[in-house]
Amino acid sequence: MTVMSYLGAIGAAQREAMDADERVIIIGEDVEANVYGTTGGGKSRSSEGDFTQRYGKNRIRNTPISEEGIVGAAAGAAMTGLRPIVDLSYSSFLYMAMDQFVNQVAKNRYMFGGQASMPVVFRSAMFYGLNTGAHHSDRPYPMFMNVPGLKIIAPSSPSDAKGLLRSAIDSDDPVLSFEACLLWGTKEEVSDEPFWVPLGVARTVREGTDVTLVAISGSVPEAILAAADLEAEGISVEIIDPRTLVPLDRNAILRSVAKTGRLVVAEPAHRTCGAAAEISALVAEEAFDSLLAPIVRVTAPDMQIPFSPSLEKQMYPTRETIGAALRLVTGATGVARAALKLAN
Amino acid sequence: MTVMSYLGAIGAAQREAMDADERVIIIGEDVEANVYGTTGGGKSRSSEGDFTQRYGKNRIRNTPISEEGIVGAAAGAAMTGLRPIVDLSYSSFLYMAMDQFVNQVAKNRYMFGGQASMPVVFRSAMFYGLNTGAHHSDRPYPMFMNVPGLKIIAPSSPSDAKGLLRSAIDSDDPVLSFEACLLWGTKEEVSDEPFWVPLGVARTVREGTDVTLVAISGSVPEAILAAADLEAEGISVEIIDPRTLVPLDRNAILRSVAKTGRLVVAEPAHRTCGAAAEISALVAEEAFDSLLAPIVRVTAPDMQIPFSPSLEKQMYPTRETIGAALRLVTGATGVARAALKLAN
Amino acid sequence: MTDLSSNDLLEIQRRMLRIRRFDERASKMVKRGHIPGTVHTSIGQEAQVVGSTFALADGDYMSGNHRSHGHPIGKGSPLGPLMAELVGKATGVCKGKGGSLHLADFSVGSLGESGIVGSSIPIATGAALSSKVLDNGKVALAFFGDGAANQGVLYESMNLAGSWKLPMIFLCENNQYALSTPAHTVTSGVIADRGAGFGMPGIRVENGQDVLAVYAAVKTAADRARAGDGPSLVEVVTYRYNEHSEGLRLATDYRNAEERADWLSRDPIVLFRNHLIETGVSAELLDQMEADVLAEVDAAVAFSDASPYPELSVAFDDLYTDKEISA
Amino acid sequence: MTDLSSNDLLEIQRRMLRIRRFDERASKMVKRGHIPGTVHTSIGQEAQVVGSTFALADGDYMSGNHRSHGHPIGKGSPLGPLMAELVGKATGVCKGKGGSLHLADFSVGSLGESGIVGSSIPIATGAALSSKVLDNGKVALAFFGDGAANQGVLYESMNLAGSWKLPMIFLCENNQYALSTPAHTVTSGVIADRGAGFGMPGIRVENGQDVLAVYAAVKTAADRARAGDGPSLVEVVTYRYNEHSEGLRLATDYRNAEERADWLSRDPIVLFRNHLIETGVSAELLDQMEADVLAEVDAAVAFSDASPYPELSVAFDDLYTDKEISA
Ligand SMILES: Cc1ncc(C[n+]2csc(CCOP(=O)(O)OP(=O)(O)O)c2C)c(N)n1
Ligand SMILES: Cc1ncc(C[n+]2csc(CCOP(=O)(O)OP(=O)(O)O)c2C)c(N)n1
Ligand SMILES: [Mg+2]
Ligand SMILES: [Mg+2]
Repeated sequence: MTVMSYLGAIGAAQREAMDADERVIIIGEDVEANVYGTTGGGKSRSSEGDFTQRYGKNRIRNTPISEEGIVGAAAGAAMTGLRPIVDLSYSSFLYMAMDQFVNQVAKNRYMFGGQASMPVVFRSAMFYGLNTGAHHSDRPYPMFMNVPGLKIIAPSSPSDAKGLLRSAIDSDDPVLSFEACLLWGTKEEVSDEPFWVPLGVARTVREGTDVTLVAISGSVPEAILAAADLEAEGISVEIIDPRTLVPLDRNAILRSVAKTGRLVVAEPAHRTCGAAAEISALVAEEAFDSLLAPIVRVTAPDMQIPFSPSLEKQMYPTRETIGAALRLVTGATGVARAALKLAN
Repeated sequence: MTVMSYLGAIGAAQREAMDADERVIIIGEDVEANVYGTTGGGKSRSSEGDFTQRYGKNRIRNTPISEEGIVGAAAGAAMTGLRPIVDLSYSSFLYMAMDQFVNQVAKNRYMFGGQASMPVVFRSAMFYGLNTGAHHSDRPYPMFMNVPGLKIIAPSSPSDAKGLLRSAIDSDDPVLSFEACLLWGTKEEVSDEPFWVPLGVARTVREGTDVTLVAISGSVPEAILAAADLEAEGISVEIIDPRTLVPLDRNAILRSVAKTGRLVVAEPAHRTCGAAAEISALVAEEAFDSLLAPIVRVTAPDMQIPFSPSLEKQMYPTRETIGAALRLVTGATGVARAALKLAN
Repeated sequence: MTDLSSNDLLEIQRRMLRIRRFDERASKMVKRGHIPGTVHTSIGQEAQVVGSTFALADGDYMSGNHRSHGHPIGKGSPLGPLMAELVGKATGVCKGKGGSLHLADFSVGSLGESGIVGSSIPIATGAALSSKVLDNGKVALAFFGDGAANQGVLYESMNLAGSWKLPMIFLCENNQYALSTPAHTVTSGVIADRGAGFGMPGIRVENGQDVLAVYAAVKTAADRARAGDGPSLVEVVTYRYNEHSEGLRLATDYRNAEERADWLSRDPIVLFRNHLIETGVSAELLDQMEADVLAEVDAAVAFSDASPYPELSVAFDDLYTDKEISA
Repeated sequence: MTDLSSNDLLEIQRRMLRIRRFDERASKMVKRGHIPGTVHTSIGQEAQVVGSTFALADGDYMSGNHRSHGHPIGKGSPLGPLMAELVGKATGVCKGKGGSLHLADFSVGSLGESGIVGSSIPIATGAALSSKVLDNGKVALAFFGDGAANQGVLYESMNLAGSWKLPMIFLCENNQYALSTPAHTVTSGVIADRGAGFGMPGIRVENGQDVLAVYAAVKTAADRARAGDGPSLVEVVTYRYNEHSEGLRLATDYRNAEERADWLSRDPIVLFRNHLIETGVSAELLDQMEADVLAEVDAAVAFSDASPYPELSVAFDDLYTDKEISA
C-alpha cells in the first residue's frame, strides 16, 4: 500500500495498463510533457516515471488541438487492434467531439452487428469550483448517459480512480471517465498491486438506516460531511456512491431505499435531466412502495457557472445544502426547505 | 383557417416571420431548393411560395455541409443584429455543432453579463421510425435540456408547430425546435392569421381524472389512442403535452397529478436521463403526497436504433405499451407488467 | 498500368459491373418497397470507386459514407450479405441492424459506411494510426464527397495524418453536387489544393470516369503511404447518374440536361469495356462477364429473399461486448 | 505607412504599452491571489495584437481566445472594467460573470474571448455575415492561436466566409507553441498556406514583432474585406514571453533559453519605441506615455479595488432575456 493522490492513482493505473499490454497507448494534448500530471512521475521530462521516456513517442502521442479528429482516430484505432486511452484534459472540451462520441464510438459496434469492438477510454476532468468561468466548469456526464453504447465512470476516491480505470482500460467497450478536479489532491492508501473495481458496482460509502443519500463524484466528500452532521442530530444516513453511472448499479440503490424509505441524490451536474433525475425516476418507479417521503435532488441549478468566486461557490451541492435535504426528507423543517430553495 | 400539414405549418410560420421582420433569415443545407419542404410552396423553384424567389439569396442562405460553422455563424449573426432560423435538417446532425450550442449559443449571454442576446432558432427533425438506421434516428432533445441557456420546443400538432415557431423566432433567446418526421404529414385546421403559442405553457390534450399521461412529440398521437382504449375500459386519462421542454410547464403537470394521483410519461427518447426522467423526478419531489402509484416511464430503451423494420418497430412507445403502463398504474395487472418489460 | 495483369483489368471491369447491377437492382427494390428507407447509388461513379479500392491491398482498411454500396463491393465483399443487409434480413452483413447507410464488412477491411457526412473520416485515420503503431504495413483510405469536404473534421484528420505521417489516403468523390447543392456554390477554392496547406500532395483526377487514371493516382498515394511518406489527398471528379437518393424527387433545375448528357456519354463502364476490347479482350468474354454479374446479383437477391428477418431480441444484442449489462 | 498619422503611431505604442503593463499587473495579482483562477498574458505579442486591432475601424467586430486581455485593450476598451472583471467584481465588463477567459466589450466591437480553443472563430464569421446581409460595411476579425489552427471549425469558417465572400479576417497568432506543444510537431504544412486551398490570400507576417508589418498585412486584408472581395487569412509569427498561463510551472525543456533570448532581444515595444525616436518623436514624450499608462493601470486596479463583489443573486441573472423563466 502507498499513500496516493487521486491524480497519482490515475497515473498508476495507466502505467500498470501500459506495462501489461502493448496495445495500450495514450493520446492527448500535452501528454508528452505531462501537463495534467497523469503521464509522468513528476513534472519534469527527465524524472523516472515519465511516460515518454518509458514508453516512447510511438505509444505516448502528443496531439494537435483537434478533439473531434482525436476522438474519432482513437475509435478507429480501437476498431483495428489498439486500446487507446485518450486524455481530453477538461470535460468541457468533449463537446467538440460529440459527433464522434455519439455517432461512431457509441453506435459502431451495434450498427455493424457486432463486427466492431471499441476498447477505448476517454478521460477528462470536470474543472468546476475553481473560478475558471463557464467554459471550463462543465460537468456534462448526464448527456452522455442518454447515449446508449457508452459506459461511464465517475470515481470519487483514489482507490476507485485506480481500480475503475483499470477495468475501463480492460473493457472491450468504450468508457468515459469523468474525474473531478476538486478531488485531484485527495489522498488515501492504495494498493500497489494491480486491482480492478468492476464496472456497474456501487460503493456503500457508509451504512445507515434512516435515509439513503446517493452522491456522485465531487459531491461524495460533501455528502460524508453532511452525514456526519446528521449523525450528530440522531439521523442515520446511508451513502451510496454509484461510481459507475452506466451501467448503473440499480440494485444497490433500490435495496438501500427499500431499507431506509427515503432518498436524497446529490450531484454537481445541472438539475434538468441529470443523473439525479434518472436515479429519482428509477426509485419512483421501482421502489415506490418503500418511499416514505419525497425524493429530493441536490444539484447545480439550471444556470451556467459564473466566474466570480463570490458567485460560484453557491452553485454546487455542499455539506449544508445536502444536510438541508436530508433533514427535509427525514422530518421536514421550514429552515431546511428555505435552505434548499436557495440552492436549486 | 386552412387545413395545414405539420410541415406546411412550419413553412407558414417561417414565411410570416420573414415578412414581418427583415432581420429574419434562413440558413441551412439545401434550403434554396426546398429539399425539406419548409422553404417553398411546392417542390419546384418556380412555384409561387418559393422562399428563394420571394426573399432572395441574401436572406435564404444555402450552406456548405459544415454544421459547426453554421451554428456558430448563426450565433455570431444573432449577436450582431440578425435573427437567423437555422435548418439543420435531421436532429442527428446537431452533435457536429455541439460545442457551438453549449459553449457559445447557451453561454454567451450569461458569460458576458447580458451584453449579448441570441435571437436564433435551430430547427431539426427527429427522423425515427423510418428505417434509416442508427445514424439518422436520434431523438437527442434530453441532452440539450441539461444545458442551461437553451429553450426547447417539441410541437406535436400543426397548430402548435406554427404558433410555437412564431414565438421561438420572436424570442430573444436561442430556441431549439425538435420536430418529429412521423408528424410531418399530420393535418388540421390552422389559422392563416399570425398567432403565437407562448413558450413554457403546456397543452392539455384531453382532460381526465384517473391518471395523468404526459406525452412528448411523436408519442402524443399514440397517447391519444391509448387514452381512448382506456376510456373504453372505464379509465379516464388526462393527457398533457408540454410542447415546450425548456422552460417546462411544471405547474400544469403538478396540478394534473394533484388531481389524478397517478403519472405515466411517454416519450420517444432513450430512457436514461430523458425528459421522462426529469418529469418523474419533478413529480416525485413536488407532488409526492398526491401520488397513489409508482411513476412509469414509457420510452425508447437504452439501445441504438436497428435498421431492419422487423426490429425498429418495437423501439418506441406505442398505443400498446403506453396503454400497458396506464393499466399498470391504475390497477396493475400481470399482463401490463409483461408488456412493459418487453418495451423497456 | 504496368503493375496490372490482364486478370486484374478484367477484375476491375467485373467490380464496376457488380456495383452498377447491384445498385440498379437496389434502386428498383426501393421503388417497389422491397428495401425499406432509401439507398444512394454509385451509378456513374464506378470508375472512381473501383479505381480507388483496387489500388488497395486486401488487408487495407477503408471507411465510407452514405453512398455506400460501391465501396465494399469495390473492395471485394460478397453481394449476398450486402443485399440481405439492405433488406434488413438476419443474414445481412450487419445482421440487419445497419442497413444501406451503415454497411461494414470487416472481412474485406471495410470499417463502415456512415450516414453522417464526414463522420467516418477520422475512423480511417485511426486505422492508419493502428497500422503505424503496430507497424503492420496496412494503408487506410477514407471515402468522402465534395459536400463532406467542407466538414472541419476532414482537416483535423488531414493535419493529424500529416503530422504523424500516417499511411492514409483521403479520397474525395467529387460528383459536383451535395444533394441539391452544386459544389462550386459552397466550396471556396479547389478541394485538391487543400492538400498543400496540410503538408501533403493534393491530386486532382479530372477524368474520374477513367478507371485507370483513378487507379494510377490512388496507387501512387498508396505506395507513398506504405513507404512511410505519409498521407495524400486525392480528388476525383465524377458524376452520379441517379438522383441523390432513390425515390427522392427534387426540382430538376439544379442539374441541367446537357450536363447530364455529357456525363452519360462518358459512362465509365462503357469506356473501360472499349478499352479492354482495344487491348484485345473479346467482346464475348465481356458479355459473359456481364451475364455472370447479373447472375451474381440475382443470387444475392435470392439469398436475401430466402433469409429470415431477425428475431425481435436481436435488437438488444451487440450494443456492448458484455451482454448482461445491455439495457 | 502612409495612412497612419503621427498621432496614430503614438496611439499604437500606447496600446501596446497598455497591454504590457496591464498583463504584468495581472500576472502579479494572480501570483498574489488577488485574481482568482489564472490568466494568459499577451506579453511579447503586443505588436501582433495591436497591429491587428489598429487596422480595424471602431465599429468593426472581433472575437478572441483565452489569451484574452490584449484584444479588447488593443481595440480601445477602457482598463477599469477589464481589471474589475479579472478580479470578479460587479463593475467588471461582464459583471464579474465572465472573468479573464471570457472578456467581452460590445461597446468596442469585442464579441467575446473564448476559453474553448477555436470556438469563437465562427462567432466572428457570423458577425461578418450580419455585416454582409445588413450591408453596414463592418469587418469582423477572429483571433486564434497556432494551436487553434488545427481545430476543424476554422476551416468550416474559412470555407463559409470564402463561399459567401464575407468581410472577414482570420488572424492566426502563431506564437509557436500551444501550451507545451511546439507548433511544428503538430502542424502539417504551413498555416498561412492553408488560405489558398480555401480560395483566399494567406499572408504570413514573419516578423510579428514589427507592429507596422502586422498593421500593413491586416490593413490590406481589412481593405479587401470592406471592398467586398472576401476574407483573408493572416498568420503572424510571434512569441509569448511568459509561461502559457500565470502560475503554471512546466518542465522548462519545451522552449530553450537561446530561443527565448533571441525573441526577448526583439521586444516589440522597444523596437517600436526606437522606430518612433528615429522618426523624430522625443524620448521624453514616450517616457511620459509610459508613466501615463502605468497610471492608467493603477487607476484600473483602484477602480477594481473600490468595486463591490456582485450580489449572490446576480448569478441567477442574464441566462435568458426574459427573467421570469430563468431557472
Ligand atoms: C452531418 C450531416 N449533414 C447533412 C447530412 C444530410 N446529407 C446526406 S448526404 C448529403 C449530401 C452529401 O454530399 P457529398 O458529400 O458530396 O456526397 P454525395 O451524396 O454527393 O455522394 C447531405 C447534405 C448528413 N447526412 N450528415
Ligand atoms: C477545445 C480546447 N482544447 C484544449 C484546450 C486547453 N488549452 C487551452 S489553451 C491551449 C493551447 C492553445 O494554443 P494556441 O491556440 O497556440 O494559443 P496560445 O496559448 O499559444 O496563445 C490548450 C491546449 C482548450 N481550452 N480548449
Ligand atoms: Mg457530392
Ligand atoms: Mg500558440
